[in-house]
Amino acid sequence: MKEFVYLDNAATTKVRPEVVEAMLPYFTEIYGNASAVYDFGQKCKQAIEDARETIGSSIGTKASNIYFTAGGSESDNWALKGVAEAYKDKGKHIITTKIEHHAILHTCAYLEQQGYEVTYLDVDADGLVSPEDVKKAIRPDTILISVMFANNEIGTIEPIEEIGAIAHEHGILFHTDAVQAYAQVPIDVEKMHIDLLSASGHKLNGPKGIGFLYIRQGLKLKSFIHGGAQERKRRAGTENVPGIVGLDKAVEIAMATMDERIKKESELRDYLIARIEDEIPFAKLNGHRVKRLPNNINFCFRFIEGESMLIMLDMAGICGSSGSACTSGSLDPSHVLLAIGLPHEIAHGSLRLTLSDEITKEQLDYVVDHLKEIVAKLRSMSPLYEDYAKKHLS
Amino acid sequence: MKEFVYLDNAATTKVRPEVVEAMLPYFTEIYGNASAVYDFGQKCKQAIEDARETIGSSIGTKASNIYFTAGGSESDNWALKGVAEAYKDKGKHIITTKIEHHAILHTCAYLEQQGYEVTYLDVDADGLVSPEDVKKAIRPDTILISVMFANNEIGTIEPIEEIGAIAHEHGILFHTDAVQAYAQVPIDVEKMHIDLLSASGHKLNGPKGIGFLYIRQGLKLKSFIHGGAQERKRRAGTENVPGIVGLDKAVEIAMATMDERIKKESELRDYLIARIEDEIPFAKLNGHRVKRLPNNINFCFRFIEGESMLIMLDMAGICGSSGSACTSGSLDPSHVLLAIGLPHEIAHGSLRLTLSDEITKEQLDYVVDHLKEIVAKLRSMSPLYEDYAKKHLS
Amino acid sequence: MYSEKVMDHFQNPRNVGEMENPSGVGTVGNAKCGDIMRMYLDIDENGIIKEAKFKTFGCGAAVATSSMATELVAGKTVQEALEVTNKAVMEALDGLPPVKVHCSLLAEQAIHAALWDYAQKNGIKIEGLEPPVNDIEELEEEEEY
Ligand SMILES: Cc1ncc(COP(=O)(O)O)c(C=O)c1O
Ligand SMILES: Cc1ncc(COP(=O)(O)O)c(C=O)c1O
Ligand code: FES
Ligand code: FES
Repeated sequence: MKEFVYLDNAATTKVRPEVVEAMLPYFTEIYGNASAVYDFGQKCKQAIEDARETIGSSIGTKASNIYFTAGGSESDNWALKGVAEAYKDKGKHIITTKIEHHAILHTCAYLEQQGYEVTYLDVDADGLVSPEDVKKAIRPDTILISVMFANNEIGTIEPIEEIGAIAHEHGILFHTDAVQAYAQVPIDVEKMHIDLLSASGHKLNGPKGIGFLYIRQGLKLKSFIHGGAQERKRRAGTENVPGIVGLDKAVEIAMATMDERIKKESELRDYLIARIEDEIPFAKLNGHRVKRLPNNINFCFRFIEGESMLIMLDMAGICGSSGSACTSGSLDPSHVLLAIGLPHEIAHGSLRLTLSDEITKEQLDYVVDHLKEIVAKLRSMSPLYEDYAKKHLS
Repeated sequence: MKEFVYLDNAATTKVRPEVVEAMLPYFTEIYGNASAVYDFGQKCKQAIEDARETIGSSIGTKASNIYFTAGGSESDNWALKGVAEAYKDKGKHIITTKIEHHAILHTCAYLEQQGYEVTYLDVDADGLVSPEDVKKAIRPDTILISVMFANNEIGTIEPIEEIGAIAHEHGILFHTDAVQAYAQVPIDVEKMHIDLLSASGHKLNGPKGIGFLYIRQGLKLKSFIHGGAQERKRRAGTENVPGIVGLDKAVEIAMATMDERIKKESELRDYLIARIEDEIPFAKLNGHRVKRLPNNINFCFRFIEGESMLIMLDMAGICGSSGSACTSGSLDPSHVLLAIGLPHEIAHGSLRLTLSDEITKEQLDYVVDHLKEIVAKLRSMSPLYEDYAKKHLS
Repeated sequence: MYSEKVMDHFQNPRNVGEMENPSGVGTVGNAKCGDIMRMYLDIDENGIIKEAKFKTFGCGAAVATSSMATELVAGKTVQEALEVTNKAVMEALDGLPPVKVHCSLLAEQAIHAALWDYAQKNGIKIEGLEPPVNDIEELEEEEEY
């Protein structure tokens, strides 16, 4: 039978069976409204508060600073638009980076239309933001610095603690999009000077449609979704109790297994990187080799194009991605790969493989074996390879 | 054993087992990213498109006009803020009513801060909006009329078709918050001249955390949540596939059973209303007697206060609500009851009981029996009743 | 996402390769996505295309349309080959998803570029053939909202 190797865990993950188990009663048994007076609703309320507790302590803060949302995109939108709105009297300048997720970049573009100014910082060839650059970009009217904790495409982990320290020295709020990093690497909002943090359930083997925004106590942030008095009047909408309960369970498991997963996944990651570098010519690793998410592998294979590679991998039962998953639909090469300095035609041939803790070495061997063939086949069809070979290889 | 009678279905409903069944594979088996290239993601995409089809045809429109959101509140926020933003060059005046849900009212208050003007129409003693009033409120700079399809507290169904016709005669967009009415009573967006319609999954025995906004083709509405290219670039965020699949199933069942449910629930509703009116003195039915959601019963019991009544009902295993569920947390009497002209102290003593298709006549008998005792007990403790009794009953 | 025919031509592309002494060769790039296609034609003295070969750096649709285009032009006269439009290629493939329509233009343009090269080399004029453009771009079809 054909293998099935799912290596697109940065896009979305399989929900853990324990998580589904935890959610189930909240669909058909404990379904009451969490804001209601009756006891039956109070059980839901309790479940929500328990989840808030688990999540608060997972990033070193109080439960009451955690606000549930429908996912990472909503959290990012809320953080940026909320700060922009609440602090506009202080200034209208925001600092972010060129490699943020579109949930940040498109929100910034929207804010620019509303009269805000946004500085988009460059990154180096590994995708690292320089704290020095952050410092230089600060102006008297800067109200927010937003730098992602780890990049979703190339896996580079940013120097969040340094950037947070700079933000706070200057009395500027600091937001981090931790959608990829949360529950994958340790995060402490106090130590790292983080004022706002976005996360999403489905990236950590939790359910889709649920996420949270951490908001430091005392921030003036208003509602993004107006209406009922849920989430201490800051986020309206009947609470997604099963989603919250599922997120709770997913976080609990992810935190308990983090050390072990980091160890296992980084080993596998480095094994896969080594095999590809050794066995496939003209392959370039994207992202920082060490400051890197444990589960992220991203390569460019010169002379070939990403989609063709993905379809051929798919035919071998291997799920990977090219560029950012949320924007396939767009034909432009990834803005992240362009930002680390790759030329267009090379950025086109990128492949992202992201591990889960279920992946085995044998599966990775299977992947490399197929990848070698696929790359060779596509190169034999590529006019770019033909030109290159004529010039350099004959 | 204590009975358990859940009569708060306007707040939220039990998810149907068939719905959970339909969702389950999408948590742990078909979990791929719907935007991905590989076949595994395409299965999710197909499921989403099937759901869009089901929902589109349930309100008489094309699938492509349905956009999934995280629930009714987000849909309402998007509709209002989206229209306000997109059509501000045409004008900055919005017409709505005094009995809308807070997801509308608080969004309007926010828009007022942003420089928009909002007219809040009065309703009559039954909670009906007058189409004449709508017409009179129209100004050259009116860009949107938003009137809820049916009220969540008192169940009154508004003259949507007439209001829609007026809006369109004047070239004004028409939004309806159909969170309570959708899949409970027939809706046809073409016949009723509806340009935007909000709905929420958990009100129709579907999952929490999922809803949709219908947007008529050709409207300029932009994204409310910016980011990835999902939902034809209009609503960012990894698709909540299990939620969407669950909503699909819930809608399918709700539409197939609608006629039958309407018949059954309105009979039970009228039975309960009749028993209360016959057997409990000083009880006043709120909302229109006929133009009324099939599952809504709302009474004011003079001389007593809502919360005490709810707690006592809860002790008998009966879940009901007082005022709007989403705003318990607020101590003010319901804005809806004030709008239909009830004085403060009477508005305080309201009880909303909302049926599901699982409720039996025997359960309602149980409820009335307890309710009689509870009202009597609370009245015996009430100084207001004492005063009244001294004056009129002696 | 793709029709069975597209998948077939993607998995088993016909006529991939180079040609030693082609009668005409054309390379075109797609400005919209940065993909590249090269088409080789072997044309006999009667102006009949005996063989077509291609190489493509591009998505699944680009590979499949190249493959199909080589099949469609083989055996045709130079003049007939001009009628192998992107629409004809798409139809032969049972259609393409809307975002992939531009990919089929690569194939049409690559044929044209190869024919132009042939015409230049032989000093002939082909009725209705325009000089090739380096970067082809379809007219933006903005989705209507
Ligand atoms: C009329 C009405 N509009 C909007 C909402 C908000 O929906 P949700 O809680 O799903 O966000 C509700 C229910 O709470 C409602 O009854
Ligand atoms: C870094 C980053 N931010 C934000 C998001 C958006 O999260 P969601 O799709 O859950 O809304 C994603 C994932 O898609 C991401 O990787
Ligand atoms: S006395 Fe408790 S709410 Fe009024
Ligand atoms: S996306 Fe470039 S040719 Fe298809």
